[in-house]
Amino acid sequence: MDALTLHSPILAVTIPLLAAFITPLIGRAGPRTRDVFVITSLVLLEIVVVVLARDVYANGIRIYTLGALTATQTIPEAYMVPVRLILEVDGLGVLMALASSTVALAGAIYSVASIRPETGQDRFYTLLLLLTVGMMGIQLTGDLFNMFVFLEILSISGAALAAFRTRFVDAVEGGFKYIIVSSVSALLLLLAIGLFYGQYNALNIAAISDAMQYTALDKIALALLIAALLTKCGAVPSHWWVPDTYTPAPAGTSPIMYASSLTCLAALFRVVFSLYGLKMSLATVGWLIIIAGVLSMFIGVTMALRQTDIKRLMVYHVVSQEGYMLLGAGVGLAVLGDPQAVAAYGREALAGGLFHVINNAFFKGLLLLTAEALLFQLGTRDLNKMGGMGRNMKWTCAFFLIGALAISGVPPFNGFSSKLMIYEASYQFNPMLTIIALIVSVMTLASFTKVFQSAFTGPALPEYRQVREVPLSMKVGMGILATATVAISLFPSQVVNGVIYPATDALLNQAGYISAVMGGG
Amino acid sequence: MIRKIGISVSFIVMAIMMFSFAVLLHPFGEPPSVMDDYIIENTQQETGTNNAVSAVVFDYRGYDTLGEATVLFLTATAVIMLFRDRKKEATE
Amino acid sequence: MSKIVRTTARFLTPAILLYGLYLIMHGHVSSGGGFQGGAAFASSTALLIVAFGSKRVASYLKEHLLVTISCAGALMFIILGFAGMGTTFFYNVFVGSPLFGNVPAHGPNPEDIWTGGTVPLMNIAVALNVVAGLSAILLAMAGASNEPGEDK
Amino acid sequence: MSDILINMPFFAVAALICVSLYIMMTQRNLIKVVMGITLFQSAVNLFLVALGYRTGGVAPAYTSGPVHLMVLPVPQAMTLTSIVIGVSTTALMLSLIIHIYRHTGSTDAEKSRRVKG
Repeated sequence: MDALTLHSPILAVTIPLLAAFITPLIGRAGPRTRDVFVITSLVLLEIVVVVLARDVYANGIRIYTLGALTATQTIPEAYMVPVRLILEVDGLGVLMALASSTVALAGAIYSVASIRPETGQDRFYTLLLLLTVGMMGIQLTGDLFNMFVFLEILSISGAALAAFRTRFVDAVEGGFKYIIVSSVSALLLLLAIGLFYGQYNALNIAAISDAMQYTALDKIALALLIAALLTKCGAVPSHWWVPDTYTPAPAGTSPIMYASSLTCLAALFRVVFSLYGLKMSLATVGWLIIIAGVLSMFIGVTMALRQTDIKRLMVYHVVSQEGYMLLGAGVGLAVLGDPQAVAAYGREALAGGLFHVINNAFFKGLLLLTAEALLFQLGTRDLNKMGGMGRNMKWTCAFFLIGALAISGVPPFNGFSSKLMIYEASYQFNPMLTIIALIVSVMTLASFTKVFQSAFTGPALPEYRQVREVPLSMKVGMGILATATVAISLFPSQVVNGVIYPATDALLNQAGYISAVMGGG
Repeated sequence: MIRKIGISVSFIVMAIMMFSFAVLLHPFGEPPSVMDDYIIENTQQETGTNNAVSAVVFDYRGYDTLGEATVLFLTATAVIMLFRDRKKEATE
Repeated sequence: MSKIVRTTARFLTPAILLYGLYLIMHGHVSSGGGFQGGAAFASSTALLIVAFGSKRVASYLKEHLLVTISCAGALMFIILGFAGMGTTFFYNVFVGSPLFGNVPAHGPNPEDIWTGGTVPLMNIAVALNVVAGLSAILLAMAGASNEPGEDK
Repeated sequence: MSDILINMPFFAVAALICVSLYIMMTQRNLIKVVMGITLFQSAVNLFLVALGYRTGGVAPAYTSGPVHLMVLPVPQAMTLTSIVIGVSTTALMLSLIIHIYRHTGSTDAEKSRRVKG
């Protein structure tokens, strides 16, 4: 194994980290140099993640023990538990890392032009890189305490970025809300980690899972973990912070912050499937997640229909789309104990949920960027004040159409493929769920039709007659995400078989996850 | 009203959970220690460090500490960023 | 602040700095370490801000200087991690080398400071990061909240 | 009964967490909410340190003196990390409150449009 492949799990975290430490210094050499440096480092990150992904898809779970004599020596010689910190990269981690590094690259390129009017750009790029570090760290780690540390990196950089435009009061308030919510949920997570440590004297996910007895303490820890991570990803009982935080977030960071929410969702999947898995009462937890999903779907979309602020409308769809992912995963979890049901529809439901996560990372990110492009050129997010931008901003209009058709589940776009998988699987589980999901889908389409009509069609309003298309870097940023969306739409079966099912199987195969660290499997 | 009920219910649930873990945990002063015994035993040979806490912080779990140092760096960056405009006014 | 506070601060600051230095340099042998020592170091900044006001302290501790030190500390830390890349990231390469390489005897031993491999170096790196980072936070917040209307 | 008395530190943790949750849920002043979160952080730190205590143990560092039973080192390292992270989040929260105060002239959540909720 060559050195790059061997060290790729840690390089995927340390490359953006190193770049973040250098950015304040290199910022003194001028904005142009700094932009090139930031984008180069994110391209390097993308390359490393692709190398890592190829290896994981070829050879299965990758283990990287930090500070040991060899990367695969998880347990010290003649001992029985892991002592050092271990990175464990499986299909799910790689899938999320691929999506989030692509989104981070697109967001950074988009920011080059969109952040130009602002001051404090060096700090902005440092925070953007650290947000990427937080996402990569959570996805690639195999250690619960390490997950907490990177969750805090993600939260603090996210809050600071949300409050970046300090001249607006809602930006500051959104950042404040986010940091309060994240620090409380991170503390709940830490409390759960303490409960595991007190019982099993371990911090590694696989080691805890191996020793898990599902005692009353583990049930308390499970409740704390689910509460913390559902809050962090903005599902319904605690969705109230999402619109306030994401709406004022500056241009290029909105899709990255959205990807960070999806990262927390992936961490939740990791906890319920790999950490607890077969050892817990599956039906109860599965139904809990399904109910959270259905509520998120429905409440998110009804709130979205009432909005006139274009970005706030799209952010409410964030909540609603997260409902689909939770629904898919919840159905998969509820039947996990029954191998026949898993083969019949459980695996497909979970795969649909994960596919929807990836699709959303791209098309939802694209939509958030188009909303920011309208704000950048028109100076307003109010739908009632827009009109006829389809002629002046052709590229933005086309990108918006791609994103809107995909999110509403119109065939042949990728949103349709993933929703179809969720519909089919949930129909076999409980037809009521499918009906609700279909209704929500129709409402989503209605809501985006409204946006399209008021923002893009009709004659251009007189005050916006001389509005031009957005600068090149913003078009490139949106173009990356649009290309990814279209590519997935064109080859859905290849994508599902190539990357989604490996991630699904990694989640379903709890014994494999444990034996990769503990050996003897 | 609904808000108040929700808050009280979640508070009561949390309080019950907190006090029940205090009852259920191992007796204070007798924790399981399979991982930590290894560290105490081997810190001197493996890391050359007399202080086991330093060995954990910088060697066994050094990656966490890298994250921790990053958090401080990040906060310094964030706080400077938040107060950037005022500073400009002052100097100009 | 009154003259008593300022005089006390003048006398206390060197003592705080010395104690912080001790905590940093002895972190791998006895209790202490980079974070603790760095925090003690930065507490002298807090004392100076209270005694002399944030403007005067800020004129000595320039923001770009603090940012540079903070970056340097963080970079030193991550580079020490990369130094172990011959085996794995964060491998303690300096154990057994001429640089802080002595290995203490098992059990009780005369507390040799030339031990620990990368640990004492990482202590210094973290201390740089913490001192500069905390001082920058303190100065930025004190400059913003203190003396309202002064710099408007 | 004696078991419960032995676990007194864990009860202190539980009581502290309940107090901090009560503060966070009822107070409208943003600075008081931050104080509640700080109290929560302290409670969790106390919990971690208490988890690692061994009866009669000393600090986990070898000295020139005789070797005693040592307490567990990992919770101390975790607490160190958690304290540093707590300081950082508190600093960021207070900075944001300064900004909210500048915009709205108040640190009351009722007066600030979006913060309540």
